[in-house]
Amino acid sequence: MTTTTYRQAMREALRDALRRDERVFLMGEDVGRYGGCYAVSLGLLEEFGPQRIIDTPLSESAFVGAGIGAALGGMRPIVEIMTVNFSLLALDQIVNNAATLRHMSGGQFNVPLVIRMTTGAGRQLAAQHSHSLEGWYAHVPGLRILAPATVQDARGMLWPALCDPDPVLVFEHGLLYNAEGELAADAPVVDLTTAAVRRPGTDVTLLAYGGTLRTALAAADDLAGEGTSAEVLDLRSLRPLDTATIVASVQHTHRAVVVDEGWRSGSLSAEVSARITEEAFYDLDAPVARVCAAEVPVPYAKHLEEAALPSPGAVVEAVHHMAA
Amino acid sequence: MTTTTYRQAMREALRDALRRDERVFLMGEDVGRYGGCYAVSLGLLEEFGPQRIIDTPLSESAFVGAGIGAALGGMRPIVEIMTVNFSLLALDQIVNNAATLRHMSGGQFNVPLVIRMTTGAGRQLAAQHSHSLEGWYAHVPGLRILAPATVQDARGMLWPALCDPDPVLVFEHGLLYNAEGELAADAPVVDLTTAAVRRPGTDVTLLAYGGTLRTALAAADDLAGEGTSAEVLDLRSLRPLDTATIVASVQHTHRAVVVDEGWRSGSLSAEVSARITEEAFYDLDAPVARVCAAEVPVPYAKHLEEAALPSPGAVVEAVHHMAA
Amino acid sequence: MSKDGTHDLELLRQMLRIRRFEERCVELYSASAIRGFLHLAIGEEACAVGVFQALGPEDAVVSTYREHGHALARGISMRAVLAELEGKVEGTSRGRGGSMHLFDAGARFYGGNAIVAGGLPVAIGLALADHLQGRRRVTACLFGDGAVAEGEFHESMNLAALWHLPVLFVCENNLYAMGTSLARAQAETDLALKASAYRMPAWAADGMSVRDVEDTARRAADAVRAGGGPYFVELRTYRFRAHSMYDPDRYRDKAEIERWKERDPIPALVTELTEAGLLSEATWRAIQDGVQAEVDDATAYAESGTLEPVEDLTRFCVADADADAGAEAVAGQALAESRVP
Amino acid sequence: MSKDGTHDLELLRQMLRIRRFEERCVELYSASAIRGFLHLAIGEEACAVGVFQALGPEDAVVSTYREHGHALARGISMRAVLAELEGKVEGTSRGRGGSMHLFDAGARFYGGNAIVAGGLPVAIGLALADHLQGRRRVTACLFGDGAVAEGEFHESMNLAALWHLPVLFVCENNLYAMGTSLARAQAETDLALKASAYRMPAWAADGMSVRDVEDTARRAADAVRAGGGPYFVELRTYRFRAHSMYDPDRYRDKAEIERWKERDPIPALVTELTEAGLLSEATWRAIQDGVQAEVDDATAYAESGTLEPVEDLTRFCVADADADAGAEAVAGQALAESRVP
Ligand SMILES: Cc1ncc(C[n+]2csc(CCOP(=O)(O)OP(=O)(O)O)c2C)c(N)n1
Ligand SMILES: Cc1ncc(C[n+]2csc(CCOP(=O)(O)OP(=O)(O)O)c2C)c(N)n1
Ligand SMILES: [Mg+2]
Ligand SMILES: [Mg+2]
Repeated sequence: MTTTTYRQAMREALRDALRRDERVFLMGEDVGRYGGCYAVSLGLLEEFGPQRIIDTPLSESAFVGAGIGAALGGMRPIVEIMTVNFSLLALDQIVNNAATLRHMSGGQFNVPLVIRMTTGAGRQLAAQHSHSLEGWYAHVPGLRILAPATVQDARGMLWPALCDPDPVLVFEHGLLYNAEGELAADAPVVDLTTAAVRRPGTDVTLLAYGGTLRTALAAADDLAGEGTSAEVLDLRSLRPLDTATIVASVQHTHRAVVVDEGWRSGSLSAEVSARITEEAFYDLDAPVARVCAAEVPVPYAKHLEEAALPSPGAVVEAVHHMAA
Repeated sequence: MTTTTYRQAMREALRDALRRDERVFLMGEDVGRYGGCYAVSLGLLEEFGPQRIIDTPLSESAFVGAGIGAALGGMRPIVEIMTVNFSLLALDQIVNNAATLRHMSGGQFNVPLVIRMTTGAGRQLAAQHSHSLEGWYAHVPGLRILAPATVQDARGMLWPALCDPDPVLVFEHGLLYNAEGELAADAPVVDLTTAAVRRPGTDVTLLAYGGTLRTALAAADDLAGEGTSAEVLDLRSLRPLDTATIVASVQHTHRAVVVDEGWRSGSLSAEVSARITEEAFYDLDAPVARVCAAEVPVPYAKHLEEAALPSPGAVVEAVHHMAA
Repeated sequence: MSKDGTHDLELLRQMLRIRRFEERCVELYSASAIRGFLHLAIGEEACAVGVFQALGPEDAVVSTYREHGHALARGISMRAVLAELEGKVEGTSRGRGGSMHLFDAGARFYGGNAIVAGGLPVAIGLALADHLQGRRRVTACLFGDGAVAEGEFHESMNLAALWHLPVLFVCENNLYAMGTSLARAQAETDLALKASAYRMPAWAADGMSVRDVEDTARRAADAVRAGGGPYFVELRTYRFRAHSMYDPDRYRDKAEIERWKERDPIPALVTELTEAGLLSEATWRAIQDGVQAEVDDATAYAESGTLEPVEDLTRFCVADADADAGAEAVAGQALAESRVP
Repeated sequence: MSKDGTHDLELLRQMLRIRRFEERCVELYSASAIRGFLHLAIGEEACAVGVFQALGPEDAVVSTYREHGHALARGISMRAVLAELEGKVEGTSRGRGGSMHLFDAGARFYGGNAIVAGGLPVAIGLALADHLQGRRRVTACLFGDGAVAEGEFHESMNLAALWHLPVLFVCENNLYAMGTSLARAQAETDLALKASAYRMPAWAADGMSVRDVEDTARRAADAVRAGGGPYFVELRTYRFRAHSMYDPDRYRDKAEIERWKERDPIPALVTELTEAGLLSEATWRAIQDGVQAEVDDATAYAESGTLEPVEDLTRFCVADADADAGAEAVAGQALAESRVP
């Protein structure tokens, strides 16, 4: 076991993949000379050279599309988009090409592409750099959507993602890069299909992913202090959702709160809530609650940004509200 | 009362707006010389000239952004995007600019822009022309999202949309253009904020919008034949949702089925389901059910396309399933 | 012109195949056997046939929604193309794609893309894969004049030139994007000149002359294959019919259409070959009969094709038949044993 | 050079205001009074100051995230800019925008856009509005060299030229987009040449000479205002500091930075004016003191500013304070009486 950061774990995963398979390459804005916008790929250009670590011009649509084409051409590209807000410029390629090519070709072609991007708020980057749109991507058939929330998942999800014959999007919450955790040298590859119980409990299930896992864990701590035992579930895979694990937990606790940094209306939390209702309605002691971002573009000022985002306090309050 | 088509009603609404306010202009691909991809704007170029009916090159991002700029510059632009799939190319402008400018400027600027686009399947146009992504837009604070499903709404929603000081997106289901309905000469302007009860009923609420309203109405007919009285609610405004009307109906019928042409996971139906659960949990006799599109890109072959879309039969089945 | 005319006769035959095939499509559309959007390239056959002479089987192709001619000229079976248009399992995409989405792995034909300019970034990627692997192959990317206005055109042209990628850009300039003429879409209507601003060689050819197209495409493809980086070819052509079966064609002058029809590439080549003594009446009849037989055969084949069972609806979305569950199997279990090294 | 040097002294003073302001920002960032991304234009002051000489109050401005200098040169109060950077209600955007989103309706300053090239389409629209209304105003659109690779650049340039719109495109080419040098981003590194392929006049100026920038910008803005259609100006400049406060600046040579610093526009103008006898030591001192006082005043002002109450969080999302309910009032009730005519 060594202590490492989420950033280092992700970098190690990249390094490992680049070493294992010569078809793997990393492409994106400033992944090379600059060292990566969030320093994830720092040092990789020096180690693997410009054929494997490819700096692109500011052309999100073209380089994401080029990732699709390179995957069709036998490579295993990892494309980095700096921030999910910018991924809107490449959405046509992701939705209309990457997600549909297998189907439109009647199964002749597939797109083994991994796209990584930063998501989320908390760093006062304001309305064009702070949104959490991974829920949108989780709507699209043909894509697999992952949200590593721990150092272990940051390290262990990339390789199986690369082994997936279909496109996989990996969302990395910007606040996590400096988070620390323990990593075993022989840590197992992470199963991409299951949600993880991060803290067992009996009275209520808190469902979170990515950046909100920490919020949920903090809330569980606070609740424990009050004598309420909260189970914390990390969704991890946003598409497909691991409905079985979700339902099993709720059947056991009878109450659920979904914690999501997306704007409440139409966020992934709505899907999680709807599924729980559909599959475990008669097990519920109270309606599924949601704690989400306020429905406003994320403001710059720190106090407003904080107020806009889900907090442990709001989660605790939602639990109180249910109990009442 | 005269019988008119949805297409004509929309054209009349455009003509009326162009006549009423000289700041209004229509801009988009082939809206002029060609007469509109779906012939909605046929004849308008001849009537209003090329300063009011502006054909654009294939540049979705630039001409949608130009609509934003023109709105900032004091105009009242109506921008047409041929199909929601193509709107992905303009999503950066819509989400990062149109929806955020008022907020980012601390209320100094606002964007009185209307964007119209076709949505939905049913015409064998396959995976890149058939999707229903309006649910995505309904996620974004700062936007108002409308889905006129009737001739009356096609005629009556555009003017209040143009009067809204903020951006409004209007989704027109492609299968509706030829639909006929009665229109009074003095038809009232449509209130943009309320859902409409299209058919009163007592046993179950069917919630639909746009293209699925007809599906829900057909299902209600079938259910009536079986002695089940279904209330059909047309959401009309997808953002903000009229939660009060939705909840009132469910409190009265105790059961609800949401009918949505979006892919099930993460569609607008999830939000509607979650809200009903949150606000009317103890009134529900059964979990809210959803009838949505199959989770696959829309296939070309007619029988597969039909199978992929919500049908009256599937709605009836969902109701049966609840009753059991 | 080849000495005995064999090659020229084959060019003629290929153009005729496309023409007759698309004429049959019109009939089948009227009979409702084909539905959705149907875009015909009647009048533009010299482009498809000329360009594909320059490509080998190892090369890749990325096309648009107006791609029947490209598919046929590339050697994809007419049977499979027509079966696709009729939504049958025997079609190139099992009936899931339709007219706008023809695919063929064997022919390295990567669609069939119905988002204008959406294929260009994909072509860049295919070429990048070859470039990174040191393979000497060409990726031909075909698109219309309308695509030139899209941002994806710009980004892709720059990437290709900057990275010196083996892409052959082929712009079929038929002067219209739906109802919008080039002059109402582009500040710079000389598209080859425009393309040369990306620092790549760019030439225009007469898209109504199959021989001019072939010569230009060969020169371009050879340069790309030799490692010269990307190349842009503009083919000046015209579609004789409306944009799609839905288009009432109100936006252009009938006289303009008639003037272009005088340059129809098929009769032009017939006359030329006849005058050169390379095409007898009998040969011409035999070619026509052969093509007619192929079209009839394809029609029968498509008609007798099968429909995919509705239970298979969600197949081909991700790996494995059973949609989500399938992908789980692939991504989860197959690697469950492996360790992070 | 004006005869008495008044204008030149004002240019100097404006550049110094920007320089000292941004130096203060660095201090405040270290003190955590400013957070988020902070992009400084130290070294590029001649661009902002030169360009804004050419614009009148009726003209519009669309800028980027590196826009402190633009805002100050446009005449927006330093107090409001700094208050914005500190997230205060007194800021240009009530603290909701921060450094990357400065706005000022009075100055027709439309942001402050943090999506590279995202402002260009908006500028097209502002110019279109003027064009349609027959108003003789210029919309100046500023962006970096990195933006030139984006599709939105291409689409916007074409629209402006095609429609003959009154847009003044100003590309501040500082040779880098974050860590990516122009040569590694563009096949054609002569950006003025590239722009001219859109059929609009395009000229490069020395972005380190405020006078050259002013002359070029005036010529361009005058041509645009006179109805000549769009105009592209490339300003060759350099940022002396890192891309943002987060950037360790690993990708360029220290020697390169030093070489460019020798062309620092502020000392260059000081020397020139001094040598011409237009700037005395005393005047220079007075200018510096004045600027220092303004910066100190702005600092105090920003520091004593107020924070927006948290209860108002969802304001300014749509019309009216009360978010959704407010918009309902506007769109629904206000028009409820009216009839479709
Ligand atoms: C991004 C996008 N916008 C709009 C359309 C609708 N559309 C389909 S074809 C077409 C015209 C394209 O013209 P061009 O590129 O010249 O090709 P041509 O049809 O002439 O072969 C348009 C506007 C589309 N398919 N994709
Ligand atoms: C669409 C988009 N992609 C990426 C980024 C991240 N980013 C911010 S600034 C920048 C570099 C832009 O360079 P340039 O246009 O030359 O302007 P400069 O910073 O040099 O002033 C990048 C890549 C962004 N903000 N928007
Ligand atoms: Mg064309
Ligand atoms: Mg730059």
